[in-house]
Amino acid sequence: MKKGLIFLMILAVFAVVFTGCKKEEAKVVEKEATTSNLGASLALETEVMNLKAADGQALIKIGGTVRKVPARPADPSALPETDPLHWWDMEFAGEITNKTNIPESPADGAIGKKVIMIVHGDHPWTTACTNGAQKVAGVYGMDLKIQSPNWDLAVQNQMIDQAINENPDMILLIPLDAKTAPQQARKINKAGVPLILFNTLPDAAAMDYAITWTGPDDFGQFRKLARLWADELGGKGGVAYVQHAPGGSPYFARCFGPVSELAQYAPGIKVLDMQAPGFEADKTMQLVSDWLTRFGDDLKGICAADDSAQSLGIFEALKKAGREDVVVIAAGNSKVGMDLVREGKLHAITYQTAEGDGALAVKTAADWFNGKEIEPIRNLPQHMITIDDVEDFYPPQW
Amino acid sequence: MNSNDIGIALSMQGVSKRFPGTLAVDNVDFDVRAGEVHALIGENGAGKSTLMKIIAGSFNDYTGKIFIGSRETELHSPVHSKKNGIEMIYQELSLALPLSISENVLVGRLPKKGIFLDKEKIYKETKRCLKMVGMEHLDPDIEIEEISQHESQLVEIGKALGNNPCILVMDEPTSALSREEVERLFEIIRSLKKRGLAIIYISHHLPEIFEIADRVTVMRDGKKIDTRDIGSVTSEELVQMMVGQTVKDFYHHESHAQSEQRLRVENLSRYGFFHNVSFEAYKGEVLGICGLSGAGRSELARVLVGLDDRNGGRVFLDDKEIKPKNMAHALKEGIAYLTENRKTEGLALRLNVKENILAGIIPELVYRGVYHEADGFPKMNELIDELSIYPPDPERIVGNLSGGNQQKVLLAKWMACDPKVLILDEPTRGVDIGAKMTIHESIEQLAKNGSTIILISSDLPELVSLSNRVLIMRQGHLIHEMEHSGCSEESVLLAANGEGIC
Amino acid sequence: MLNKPNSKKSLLVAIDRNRIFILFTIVFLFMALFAPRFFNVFNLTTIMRTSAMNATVAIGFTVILIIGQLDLSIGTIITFTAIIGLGLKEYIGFGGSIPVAIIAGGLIGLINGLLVAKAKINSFIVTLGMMTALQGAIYTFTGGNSVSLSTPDAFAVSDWLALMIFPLVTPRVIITLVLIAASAIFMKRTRIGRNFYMVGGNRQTAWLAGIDTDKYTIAAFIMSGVTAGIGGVLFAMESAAATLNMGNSSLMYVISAAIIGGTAMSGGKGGIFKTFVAILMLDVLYNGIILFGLGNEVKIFIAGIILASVVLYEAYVSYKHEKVIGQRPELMKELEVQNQA
Amino acid sequence: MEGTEVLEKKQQNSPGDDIRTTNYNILGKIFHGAGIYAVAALFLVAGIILQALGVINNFLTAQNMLNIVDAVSMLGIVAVGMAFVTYSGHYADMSVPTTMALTGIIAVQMLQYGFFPAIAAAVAAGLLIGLINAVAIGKFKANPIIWTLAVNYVTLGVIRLVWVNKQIYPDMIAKSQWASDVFDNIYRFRFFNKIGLPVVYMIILVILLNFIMKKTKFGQQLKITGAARKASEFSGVNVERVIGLSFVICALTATLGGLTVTSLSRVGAYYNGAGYDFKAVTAIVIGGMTLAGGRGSIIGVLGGVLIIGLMNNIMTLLGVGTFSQDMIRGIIFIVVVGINAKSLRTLGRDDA
Repeated sequence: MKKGLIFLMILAVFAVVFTGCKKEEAKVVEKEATTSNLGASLALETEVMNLKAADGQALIKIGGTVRKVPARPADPSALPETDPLHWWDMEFAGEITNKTNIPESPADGAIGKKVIMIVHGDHPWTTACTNGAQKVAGVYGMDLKIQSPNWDLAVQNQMIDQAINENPDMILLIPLDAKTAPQQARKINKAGVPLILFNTLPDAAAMDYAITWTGPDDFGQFRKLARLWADELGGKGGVAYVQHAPGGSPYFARCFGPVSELAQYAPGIKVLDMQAPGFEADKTMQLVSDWLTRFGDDLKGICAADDSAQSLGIFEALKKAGREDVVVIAAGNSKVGMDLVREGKLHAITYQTAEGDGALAVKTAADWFNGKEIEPIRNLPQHMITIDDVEDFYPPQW
Repeated sequence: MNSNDIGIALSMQGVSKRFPGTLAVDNVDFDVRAGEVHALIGENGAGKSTLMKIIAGSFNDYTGKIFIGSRETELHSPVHSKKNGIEMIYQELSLALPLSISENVLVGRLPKKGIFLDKEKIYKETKRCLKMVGMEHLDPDIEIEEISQHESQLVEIGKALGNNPCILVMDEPTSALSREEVERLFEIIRSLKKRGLAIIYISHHLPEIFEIADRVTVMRDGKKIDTRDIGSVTSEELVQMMVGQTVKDFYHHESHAQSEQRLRVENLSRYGFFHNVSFEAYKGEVLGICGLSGAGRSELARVLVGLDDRNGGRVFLDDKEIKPKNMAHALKEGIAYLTENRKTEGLALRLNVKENILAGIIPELVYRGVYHEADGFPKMNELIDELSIYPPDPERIVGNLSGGNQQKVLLAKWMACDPKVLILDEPTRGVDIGAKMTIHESIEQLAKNGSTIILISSDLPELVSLSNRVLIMRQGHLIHEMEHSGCSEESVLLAANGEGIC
Repeated sequence: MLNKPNSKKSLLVAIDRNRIFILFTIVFLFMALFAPRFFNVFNLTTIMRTSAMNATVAIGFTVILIIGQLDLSIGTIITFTAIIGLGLKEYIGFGGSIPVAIIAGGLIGLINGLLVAKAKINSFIVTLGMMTALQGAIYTFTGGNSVSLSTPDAFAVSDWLALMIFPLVTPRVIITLVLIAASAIFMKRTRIGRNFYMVGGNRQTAWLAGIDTDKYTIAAFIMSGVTAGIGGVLFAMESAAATLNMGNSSLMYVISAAIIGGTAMSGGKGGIFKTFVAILMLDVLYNGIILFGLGNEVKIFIAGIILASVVLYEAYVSYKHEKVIGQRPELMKELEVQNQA
Repeated sequence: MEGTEVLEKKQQNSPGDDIRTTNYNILGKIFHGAGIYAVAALFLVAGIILQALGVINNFLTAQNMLNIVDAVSMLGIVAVGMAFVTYSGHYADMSVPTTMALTGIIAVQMLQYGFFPAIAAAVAAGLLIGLINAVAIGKFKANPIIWTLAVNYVTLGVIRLVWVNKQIYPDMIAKSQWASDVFDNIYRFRFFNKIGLPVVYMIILVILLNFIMKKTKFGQQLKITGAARKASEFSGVNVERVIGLSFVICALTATLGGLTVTSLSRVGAYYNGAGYDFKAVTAIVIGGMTLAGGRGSIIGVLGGVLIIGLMNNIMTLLGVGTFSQDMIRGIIFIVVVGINAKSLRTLGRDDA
C-alpha cells in the first residue's frame, strides 16, 4: 500500500517534470524591444524632482552636504574606539572600491524597466520606504516589484536567486547584514544583473559588485547630532547611550559616531554606559531607571538609536525620577519621535526620511538607465529636526 | 544454559534493600528451583515487588548475596539480570504504544545482519514469540496502540518468553486477562515448567496459586515468613501468615436491600460496546455485574455516569429520567463511578490524600463562590479513620502510599460524595487482604445506609458473597440475572462463559 | 479476537501515515502548474539550497522529538557555531575551525543532555535557559559585530559549495542529502536507531530492556547540537558571513516541519526523511508564494493554517480514536443486521 | 504515569511500594516553605551587601524598589495569567505575543468609536483567541505548545493581512481627545505621581487570580486537572471547561498586557508583545511552578517576576552589559529551576 502510494507520487512528479521542462523550453523570452525613448525618460526628471513625500518635504534631495573623506589609516582597528578613524572602514565603506564586472548602462531610458527591490524585512519604516520607491517608479513607468524576506537571511538569499531567475533590468537590495552583503552582491553581479545597494551600509567588499550605494550617512548624521547635543550640554557632564539592536552598522554608527566625535569636539563629556536593550519601551525604561539610580545627577544626556519605543521608555523613566534636565537625542523621523520633539522632550532627532531612502534608490537606478554618471556613494540629505522646524515634517511618514 | 539440571536456579541470601526511612526488604533468603513455580505472596507493601525488582536488576544498592546456579552474581542493572537469563513480566503494561509489536517484543535484541536490522529474521522471531502465547495471528508490524489491552498483555508475556529465560518472574500476570486467557497462560507456564524453567509467580489470587504453584513463600513487612510446599498448606494458613493474625471469614454478607427502586435502566446501548441493556436496582442493594473482560461491563458504567455518549435507551434514577452529560453532571444527580484504573484514572498521584479525597465534593464545599476546604475535613478524617488509611496523614502524597491504601483513598473519595448509586469497578484488584476486608466492610456499610452499589468484579468469591443479585454480561449483552441464593462461583463463571444457560 | 482492519481502513491508514508525501506532491504540483517561473532548474536548485540548512538542523531535532524531548536552543546553536566556524578560520583555517565549531555544537548539546538526563530538569526549561544564555554569549563575544571572511579566498569555499555539479545538485546539497540519508537509515535500520524510538515510546520499557535511557537522551541532544552546528557552519560558509541572529527563524521552521511531517511531540513516532520532505514542502510553498508576488503576511498566514490544521487533525483523530477503542466488531455487525431487517 | 514509574525505578531513593517517612533536607525545606522568596531575599541581601561595600549605590531606596516593580509590572500581568495554563499542566501559551499585538492594534483601530468600544473590541478579540485555544486544547486535546504556536502564526498572519505592516497611532485615530488621552494613560497614569497603573493592575491581578486559584471551585479543580487530567475527569470535574477557562484567563491577561504595551509605545503594531511568551514562562518557572502542572502558586509567580526585576536591576547597577546579563540570566534560570526540581524530589514529590 505504502510503496504503491509512493510510486504513484513519484510518477506524478516525473510527469510534471517532463511536461514542465517542455513548457519552459517553449517559452521564448520575449524581451520587449526596448524602444523606449531616452529623451522621454529624461524629460520626466523634473516631475520626479517635484515629488513630495508624505511629510510634505521634497521626496528627493540630491546634493546633500558633500562629506570629506579622510585618508584611511593603515590599520583602523588598531586605533582606540574613541578615535573617529577607528570606524573608517565602516563609515567610509565604498569610498575606495575596486569595481568589478559592473554592467554598462544601456542608456536607453528608464521607462518600462523591470526592477526588483528586495528589502530587509517588514516594518512600518519599510512600508514608507517602498511607498517612496513606488512614487518614483510610477512616474518613470517602471515595473517595480518589491519583496521582503522578513529579516531572514536564508529567505533573502532565496529571493535574490529568484530575482536573478526573473532576469530583471536591475536589482535594488537592502542587505540584511553588512557582512553577508558581499556574497549576495557578488552573486547578482556574476549573473550579470545590475545592482544598486541601499539603506543598510554594507561591507566595503560588497561595493565592488554594485553600481552604487544610496542611503543615509548614519555616522555623519550622528556626528552632527552629537555636536548639537554637546552644545546643549555645555560640553560637559556624563552621558549614556541606548544602542541599536546589534548586527548592523547602526549599532555602531549611532553610538560610536557620537562617542568618537565628542572625544574631539567636547572632551569634557564623559561616557557613563552603553547598553542595547532592544526596541522595547519597557526594557529601555527599566534600563534608564537603573541608570538614574546608579549615576544620579551625573547623568546629563542620553543618546538613543531609536526615537519611538526606546525614547518613550527613556521619558517614562525620566518622568518617574522627576528629571527634566536630561538632554535626549535620537535617530528619528517616526511620528512618536517627532511628537516628542514637538512636546519639547527630545532635544533633536535626525531627519531619516524613509520614503526618500526608497525613492533615492529608484531615482539612482533611473539615472543609470538614462546613462548618467553615478557616483560610488549617494547619501541622503542630512538634517537635524529640532523643535524649531519639527512642524515642517508633519504629517509623519510612518 | 543448563536448563535440564534440576537444582537451584536462583538463590538469595540475606538480601536487604533500604529506602530512605524504611527497610523494604529485610534480610531475606529465597530460592527457586529449575522446573518449579514458586509463588510469592504477601500484602501490598510486604516487599515482594521490591524483592522481584532486585532480581530484575532495578537496584544497584541492595545488600546480600545472589547466586545464579551456584555462581555468585551481582544484579546491578537490568542488563546484568538479562545476561543471567532472568526475565520479568510486569503487572502494569510496559510496552511502547507508538512502536510496532515486533519492536516491542524484540526490544534490545533486534536481530542484525551486519550493521543493519534483519527484517526477515525480525518477522520470524516475532512470530515465534507470539506463537508461544497463541497470538500468532497478530501482524508484527502493526503498532501496539492498534491492538487491545489484553492482546497487549499477552504480547508482553510473549516478549519475556521470547528471550528464552531460565528464570521467569511474573508479577500478577493475570490481572488484565480473561478466564480463557488465564487458562492459556497456565498451560504455557506448565509447559515452561516441563522445559526446566524456574518461575517466580506473584499473585494476590490464592486459587490461582493453588492451581499453578509448587511452593509458596509468604512475605510480611519486608521479611520472609516461611516457604512451604503447596501440598502442605491451606489457604487459611496462607492468609494467616500474610496478615499475621487469624482473620475472620471475610466472605460474609447480610442483605440490606429495600423494596424501593433506585435505578432503572431501559434498553441502554452504546453501539459496538453493549446493546439493549435493561435492569433495575434497589435501595441498599449490592448488584453484582459479572462478565469476562471485554463483555461491556466497564463501558456500561461509563455510559451511566456520562463519560461516554449513549446511542439509545433511558435511565431513571428515583423515577426521574437522567441524561448525564459528563461525570460532574452524574455526580450532581447522585451517581458515582469508581474506576478500575486506579493509577491513571482514579487518583491524582502527585497530590496528597486530602486533595484526592475532597476532589469529588469540591462543588459542595463552595459557599458564595469561595472554596472552604476546611469544611470538608471532618468528613475526610472520618473516612480516613473508617477506612483505616495508613498513614492517617492527609498531607501525604498519594503516589507514595501502598496500593491498598491508594485504593482506600479512591473509595474514600466516592464515599465522601455520598452518592445514591455507587458503581464500583474492580474495587479490590491488586489489593492486599487486609485492605480488601476493610473495603468490603465499607461497601456493606454503604449499602446499609441505603446507597445502591453496583459491583463490577472479576473476583468471583467477592462478587458472589457481596451481591444480592448478579447480572451476567457477555459480549455486550446482558444475558442473565441470578439471585444471591442461586448463585455460586461456578454457576456465575459458567454463565459468564456462555455456558449453563440456554 | 483480532479486528482485522478492512481494506478501506488500511488505505486511510496508509494515506494518514504518508500524508506528508501527499501534501508535498499536491503543493509541488500546484506550484509547478501555476506559479510563474517555478519549474526550472535554476529555481528548483534554489529551493534545494534554501532547504539545506533547515534540513540539516532538522535531523537532530527530529531525533530529539522522537526521544520525547524538546530543544529550543537549536536556533542559537546555529548562530553560535556559525560564528565560531568563520571567526576562528583566520587563526586555524577551515580545517580547524569547522571541526571546532561542530564540536562546540555537540558540547552545548551535551550540556543540555546532561541537565535533562542527569539533573532531571524538563528539557523545555533547560533549552530555554540555554537559548537565553547562548544568545547573550554570542552578543558578548562578538561585541555586536557580524563575522565575515576577510581573506581574498573568502569566496572560494562558498563558490565550491554552490557549484552546480548536476542539475539541482551542488556539493552543499549533496552533503545535506548524504547526512539525511545516513541518519534516516541509521534511525530506521539499525538497532541503536530503533532504540531511540523505544526510549521515546516508553522510557521504562527501554530501561528495563537494558537500554541506557540517559545515554540515549544525551546522545539525542548531542546529535541535535552537532547537526545544528553542521547546518550553521555550512550556511555561514555559503554566505561567507555569520550574522548574530541567523538561526533565529530556524526553530519555528523546524518544529513546524517536524510536526507536519508526522513526528509526535510525545515521542516514539516520526522519521527524519518525513521531516525532510516536510521542509521541502514548506520551502516549495514559500518559494511559490514569493513567485506569485504575495507578501510575507500570506506566507505566515498559510504556514500557520497548515500547522494548525495538522495539529487539529491529529488531535481530532485521536479524539475520535479514543471513542472507539475497544469497540467489538461483532456487535457492530449485529447492528448492521438489525438495521437491514 | 509511565514517566513517574521510570523516575521511581531510576532513583535509588525513590518511593517503592512501601510506606516510608519522607526525608526532608534543609535546602528542600527552605524551598518548600519560602519558595522563591528565599531566593529573592538572597538577591536583596546581595544587593544590600554590595551597597554597603560601595560597589553600587542607591540600591535600597524606595525609588529603586519602585522602579523594579514598575519595570516588571507588564511581565507580571502576562505571567500571572499564563501561570494558569502552566498550572493546568499545559506548559505555556505561545500565542500570547500576538494576542497582545492583536488586542492592542484592534483597540487602537476602534478608538475612532470611543474609548469603551475600543476596550470592548480588544477584550472580545482576546476572548476569541482564548476560546479557540480552549476548544482545541480543552476538548480535542491538541498539543498545547504546537497548537498555540500555530495560533500565534495565524494571528500574526491576520494582523499582517489586515494592517499590512502599518503601525497605527491612537492619537491619530481617536476622534475625541478624551479617548486618546485615556488610552495614553492606560500605562501612564500614576497614583501620587509614584505608583504606575501597571503596578496596580499587577497587584490587583495577583490578588484576584491568587484568590481564584486557591479559594474557588475552579482553582481547586484546576489543581487536580493539572496534576492528573484523567483522574480529574473521573472525579466529576468538567475538565474541558476547566482547561478552557485557564486558556481564556491567559488570553484575557494577555489582552490587558497588550493594551498596556500599546499604550506605552503609543502605536498599534504587529510586533508589540514579541518575546513575552518566553519571558513569562521564565518568570513562571522561576516562581516555582512546575511544568507538570498542579503545583505552584500565583504568589510564587509574582516572586519569579520580582526576581527577574531584581536581577536586572542589580546587574545594571553593577554595570554588567545587556548581553552578559542575558547570559547570566539564562544560567541563573537553569540553576534555580534545577535546585527547585531537586528539592521537590528529595521531598518525595516527583517533579517533571
